[in-house]
Amino acid sequence: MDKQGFFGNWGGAYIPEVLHQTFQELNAEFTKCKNDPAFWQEYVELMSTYSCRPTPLTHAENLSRHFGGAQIYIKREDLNHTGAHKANNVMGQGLLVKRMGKKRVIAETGAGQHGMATATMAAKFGLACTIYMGEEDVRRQRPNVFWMEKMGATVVPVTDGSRTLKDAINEAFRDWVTNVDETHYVFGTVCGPHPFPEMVAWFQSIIGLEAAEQIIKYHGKMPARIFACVGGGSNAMGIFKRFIPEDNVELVGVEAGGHGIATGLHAVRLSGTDASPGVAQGYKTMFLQDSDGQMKETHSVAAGLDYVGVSPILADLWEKGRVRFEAATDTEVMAALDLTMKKEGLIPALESTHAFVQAFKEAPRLTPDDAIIINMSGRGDKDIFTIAHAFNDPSWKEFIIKRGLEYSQDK
Amino acid sequence: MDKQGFFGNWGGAYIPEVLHQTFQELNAEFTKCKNDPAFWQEYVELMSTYSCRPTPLTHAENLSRHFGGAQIYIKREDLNHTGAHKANNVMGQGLLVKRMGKKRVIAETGAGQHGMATATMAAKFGLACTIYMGEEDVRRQRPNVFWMEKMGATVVPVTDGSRTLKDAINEAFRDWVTNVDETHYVFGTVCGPHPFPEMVAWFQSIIGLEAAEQIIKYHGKMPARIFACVGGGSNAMGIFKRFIPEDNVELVGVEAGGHGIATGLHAVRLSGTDASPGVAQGYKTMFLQDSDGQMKETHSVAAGLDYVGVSPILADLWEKGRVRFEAATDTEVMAALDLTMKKEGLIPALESTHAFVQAFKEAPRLTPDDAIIINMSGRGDKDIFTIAHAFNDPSWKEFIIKRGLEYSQDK
Amino acid sequence: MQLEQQLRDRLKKKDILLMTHIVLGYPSFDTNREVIRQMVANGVDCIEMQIPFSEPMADGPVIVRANQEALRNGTRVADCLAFSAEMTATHDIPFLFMTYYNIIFKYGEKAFFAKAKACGIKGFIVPDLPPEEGESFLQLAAEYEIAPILIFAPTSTDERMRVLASHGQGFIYCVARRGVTGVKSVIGQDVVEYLKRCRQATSLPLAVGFGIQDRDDVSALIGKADMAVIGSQTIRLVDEQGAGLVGPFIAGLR
Amino acid sequence: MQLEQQLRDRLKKKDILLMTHIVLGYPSFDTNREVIRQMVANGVDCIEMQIPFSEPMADGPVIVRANQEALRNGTRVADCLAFSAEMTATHDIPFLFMTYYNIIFKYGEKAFFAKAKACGIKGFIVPDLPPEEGESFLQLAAEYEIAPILIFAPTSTDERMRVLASHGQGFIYCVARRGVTGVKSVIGQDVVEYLKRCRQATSLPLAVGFGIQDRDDVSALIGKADMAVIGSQTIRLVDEQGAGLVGPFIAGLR
Ligand SMILES: Cc1ncc(COP(=O)(O)O)c(C=O)c1O
Ligand SMILES: Cc1ncc(COP(=O)(O)O)c(C=O)c1O
Repeated sequence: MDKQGFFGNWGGAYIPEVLHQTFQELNAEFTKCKNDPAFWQEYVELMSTYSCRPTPLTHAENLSRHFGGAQIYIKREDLNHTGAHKANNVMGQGLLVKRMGKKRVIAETGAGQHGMATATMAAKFGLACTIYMGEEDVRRQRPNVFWMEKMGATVVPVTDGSRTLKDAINEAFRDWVTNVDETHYVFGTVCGPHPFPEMVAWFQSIIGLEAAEQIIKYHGKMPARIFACVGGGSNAMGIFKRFIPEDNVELVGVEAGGHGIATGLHAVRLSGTDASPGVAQGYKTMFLQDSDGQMKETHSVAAGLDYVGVSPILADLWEKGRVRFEAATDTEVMAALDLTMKKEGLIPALESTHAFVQAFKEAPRLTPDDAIIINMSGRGDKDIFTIAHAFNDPSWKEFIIKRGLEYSQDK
Repeated sequence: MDKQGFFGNWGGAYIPEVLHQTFQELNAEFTKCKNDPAFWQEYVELMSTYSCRPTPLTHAENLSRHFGGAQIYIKREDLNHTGAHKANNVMGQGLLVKRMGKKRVIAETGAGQHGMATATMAAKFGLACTIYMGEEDVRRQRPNVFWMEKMGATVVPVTDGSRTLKDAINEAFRDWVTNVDETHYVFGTVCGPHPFPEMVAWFQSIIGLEAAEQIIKYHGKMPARIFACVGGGSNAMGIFKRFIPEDNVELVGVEAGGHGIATGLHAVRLSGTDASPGVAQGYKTMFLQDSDGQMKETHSVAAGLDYVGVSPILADLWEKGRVRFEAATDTEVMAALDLTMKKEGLIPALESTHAFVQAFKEAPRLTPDDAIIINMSGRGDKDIFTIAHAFNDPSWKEFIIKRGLEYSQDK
Repeated sequence: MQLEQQLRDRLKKKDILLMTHIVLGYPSFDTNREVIRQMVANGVDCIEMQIPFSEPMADGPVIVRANQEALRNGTRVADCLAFSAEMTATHDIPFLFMTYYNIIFKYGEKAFFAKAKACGIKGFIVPDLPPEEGESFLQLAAEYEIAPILIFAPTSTDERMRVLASHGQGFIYCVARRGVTGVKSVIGQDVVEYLKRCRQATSLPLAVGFGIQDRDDVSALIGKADMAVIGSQTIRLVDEQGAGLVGPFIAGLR
Repeated sequence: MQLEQQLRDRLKKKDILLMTHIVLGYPSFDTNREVIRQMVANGVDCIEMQIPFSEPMADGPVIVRANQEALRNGTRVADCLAFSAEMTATHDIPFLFMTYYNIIFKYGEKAFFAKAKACGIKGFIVPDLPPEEGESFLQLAAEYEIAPILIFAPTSTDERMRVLASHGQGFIYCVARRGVTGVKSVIGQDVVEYLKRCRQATSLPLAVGFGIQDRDDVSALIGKADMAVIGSQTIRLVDEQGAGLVGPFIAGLR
């Protein structure tokens, strides 16, 4: 029996039989690409002409001064086309789809970022595109839905289950088993059945490859620590991968603490004790589930972190002690966002801000000779509805009320 | 008498006496910077670590194929930090402000992009910041206001005159004459009194410098034509400047045709016959004014093009026949935006889309051996309220109505 | 061999067998009890009882909703096990568990097999557990003599079918088409060809499921397969017209 | 020399002169007429009449609004010229035009000077026209003997003041502080020092404006300047209490 696709105890490909053949083909194509330097070069070329890779590594001088400890560097995945690291994975899979000759892509999306990125890639590559998005997330991220539709994608609100990311994944799988011949499922994070975790990590590893060169150039040596938020784990794996063999670089994944671990309203898989090993959505990892194995509802102010599972690769690195996991609460996130906007003129996505929270906690305990890198996985201006809401901004509310009234009267 | 600051018949510095001294200092400092290669290097370094310069030049293969004429290349200023070319000018002036030791910046803003960029720069450089924005534009671009405030800037809605960009400029000047000692006015476009046109053009010229290298690399020769939208003219001058000595490169500026030139509801200064020479806002150019010299109201779906004046440098290049001017109507803009999203997965700002309209008209008449460059001055996702509105999107409206009701009930 | 033998015995008397599907705890165990009673009374040969799971990835809307409702009603795995013991004690037909792998994994594979055995369960259908990931599962199945029902899909190659068949017992569940449960399948020439391929790949009985909804569907399968699987359709029936009509519906299928 | 001489003649009888400001067409020419009548009757020495402009960049809120309203009421440049001819014919004090450069530029500089001359206007105040940009303007001013009133600001260096003075005629308009019209200025030590610098830079009479609002302000300027300029304050007065109170207000300033 082929035990491929496992990272330690985690991973695998727990897929319905109807997908077996397509996974065979996907594995074969991916393996070919992985072993073909020309493919990686084509990928880098695409990312540097269509998106803006290499993304900068910004020295956050004000924040560094403010905390008086480590030099804080920020890896600017927010400057990618479509506003987040999701573009890396999606464009990479797009190239794969072209090679496999498929004509249609589907994707799940939580925050809407992966959906946006996939719809964008589909437009660019001339593919039909359907995006599954939990109804709850459609509500939270309406602007992204608008753009996806404008880009020609069909957005399907998923009304099953908790109506968030995991349910969108289930629904995407249902589409896939139905339309398997023509369709590729562009999985959005380093989760799901093999080869997705490995493939997504590979495409995202461009982040860390660049960051390693950049930090050496600017700081003269490897960073002491790297912080990344962890939803599925793709931006974290993206920046961590290159540094895993660097023993002195501490890798810190930050999960969504939501209302606080004690409240149960969170998405803490690896930094708490609420999760346990399980198999769902095609792979084995630590899931937030009850004693029967039923998945729990999760909570985060950041839709993109609001997920029950976590990358099997990260579960393995966690188990082996190579990556440390922490959690940031919604409240801490809003405070760190505020500080980052005011001090550096940067608007991290709510997801990304989780990494900032933990970095801010640890920076003061390091010295100015140490560098830390925060992966700013995306930009926050997509989150205007969530952020303005979370800040309880009165003029925003007034603006929306007024617009709403205008639209009601038009009817 | 010193006739500095004139471009042919246009330009000058028609400023209140109270500003004389500060302009002397500004001119002196700017001249020093201009002649100091280290300053430009510092600027390029800043833009490549904080924003993401060089921005890519994207080959729009689908659009090229669609129109079957010239190879269409798109200069991706949308990938700048804060989402538009405005960042170039603002960060450059920020460096100047640091050198002059001023502690506060002010700016006018139309679309909100320049305000966003200035608020961002102020946060990064630790400066106090006040942004003047026409009340009408505040209404159109609320999300930008929210972010500017979050970045620590004070946004002042201007209720005078037509409550758009020109009135915001007047109000900014009023602030400046009041607080001249500590304050620098970060002018947002290649207009206003000398040295602003020259200075802004200089900072923005980074666009064309990059584009020239890139087009040679990808296309092997100079482009046949370059298209840029023209509000004040900064993104146009930015991409044009490098190509002015290249006789075979045709430069095309595209103005806001609004509801159509015949309707009078437009912002057509150089591509129509409605404008005449005048002096206002500190400089001499072609203004949309009545026979008494009173400025007219302008109209465009794109707030950033909705302006009565135009760069004196462009007025000169127009008069000399070096730059051709055209206009795009609101309706043409929405159609070109739709096509660009669907074909390339790019969302140009409404301002930028004007350049796409004209390029689309001309591309079919050129050959695949010709390249054209469209300057995509900014990204459109900031314009969600305007764009979703202009597309009359029903689910967007429903979403806003629902949100509005929720907020009303909270009260 | 137990399950396969039971089915073969029944096949001596009928030209095609019927397997039905229920979701445990939906809409209630009481209704499950009544529905099963009617099914058995009207000649159903085998029943797959789905232990509800929160992520029913391979199911269509009807069964997805049934899973969700069952869980919302508080259905626990322990309840399902107890109920299954009652059913196997009451009715003399083979009962299977259908569920997703996490239910078994989380319970503990070995413990689950032991418990299912004690409950009189004859086989397991686990749509998200391909043999590659089921090494210990298949071993325990052999040990506890509970048939692991493997699945053929129209996308399975001949070679793949042979691999699957080598691990399967009891019967092979042939998915009639690409897709999820609940959408009507048309038993056309392509399905016939597919079932021929299935037949060639294994000597195990062939059950055909996914979208078998009426008498026409069932009779179309006679001679091409051994068992027709009625899934979403009875759930729909109970939803819309109550448990009382299940008996006549089943009686009318053959 | 004409304007300067007129002022010097008046300065023989008064320790400080008063210049007032009105915006033409605001709230109406009829009100302008009445206000000017009262101003002259109560001893105002000179009146600057602002031709409204859509972009009054150097003005504060009161005058900005007056400019806008005047334009909204349909005030045209031709109306302002006609009205000014009427005023100079009616009242025996010097009248000036205050406006922004575009009004003159658009009319045609030469034509404007000729017309203003014909209307009996004695000087022009153009806040956005520094001498560097006013070459032809200054030449025409000399030609038509209309005094170009140049402006000193607290930010002007001594050297700059001398340059400005060399181009000015009639008097120098000393802006009391940084900022726009309409905000009260405190005539403190810094203003006194500033006016000393102004005095040293020119032999022309000095007018002080921007925020001179009451009798105290005016008397504080006696001996330090030659003329106090009352700008926004009378507009405010007319807005709030009508034209009737302008006379007593002016009378009470000295
Ligand atoms: C900006 C951003 N960061 C992070 C995430 C979390 O995903 P991952 O953990 O795979 O990076 C998302 C998911 O949508 C996202 O949009
Ligand atoms: C994206 C974008 N493009 C163009 C413009 C027009 O300005 P300019 O003509 O100075 O480039 C603006 C102004 O706000 C803008 O935001």
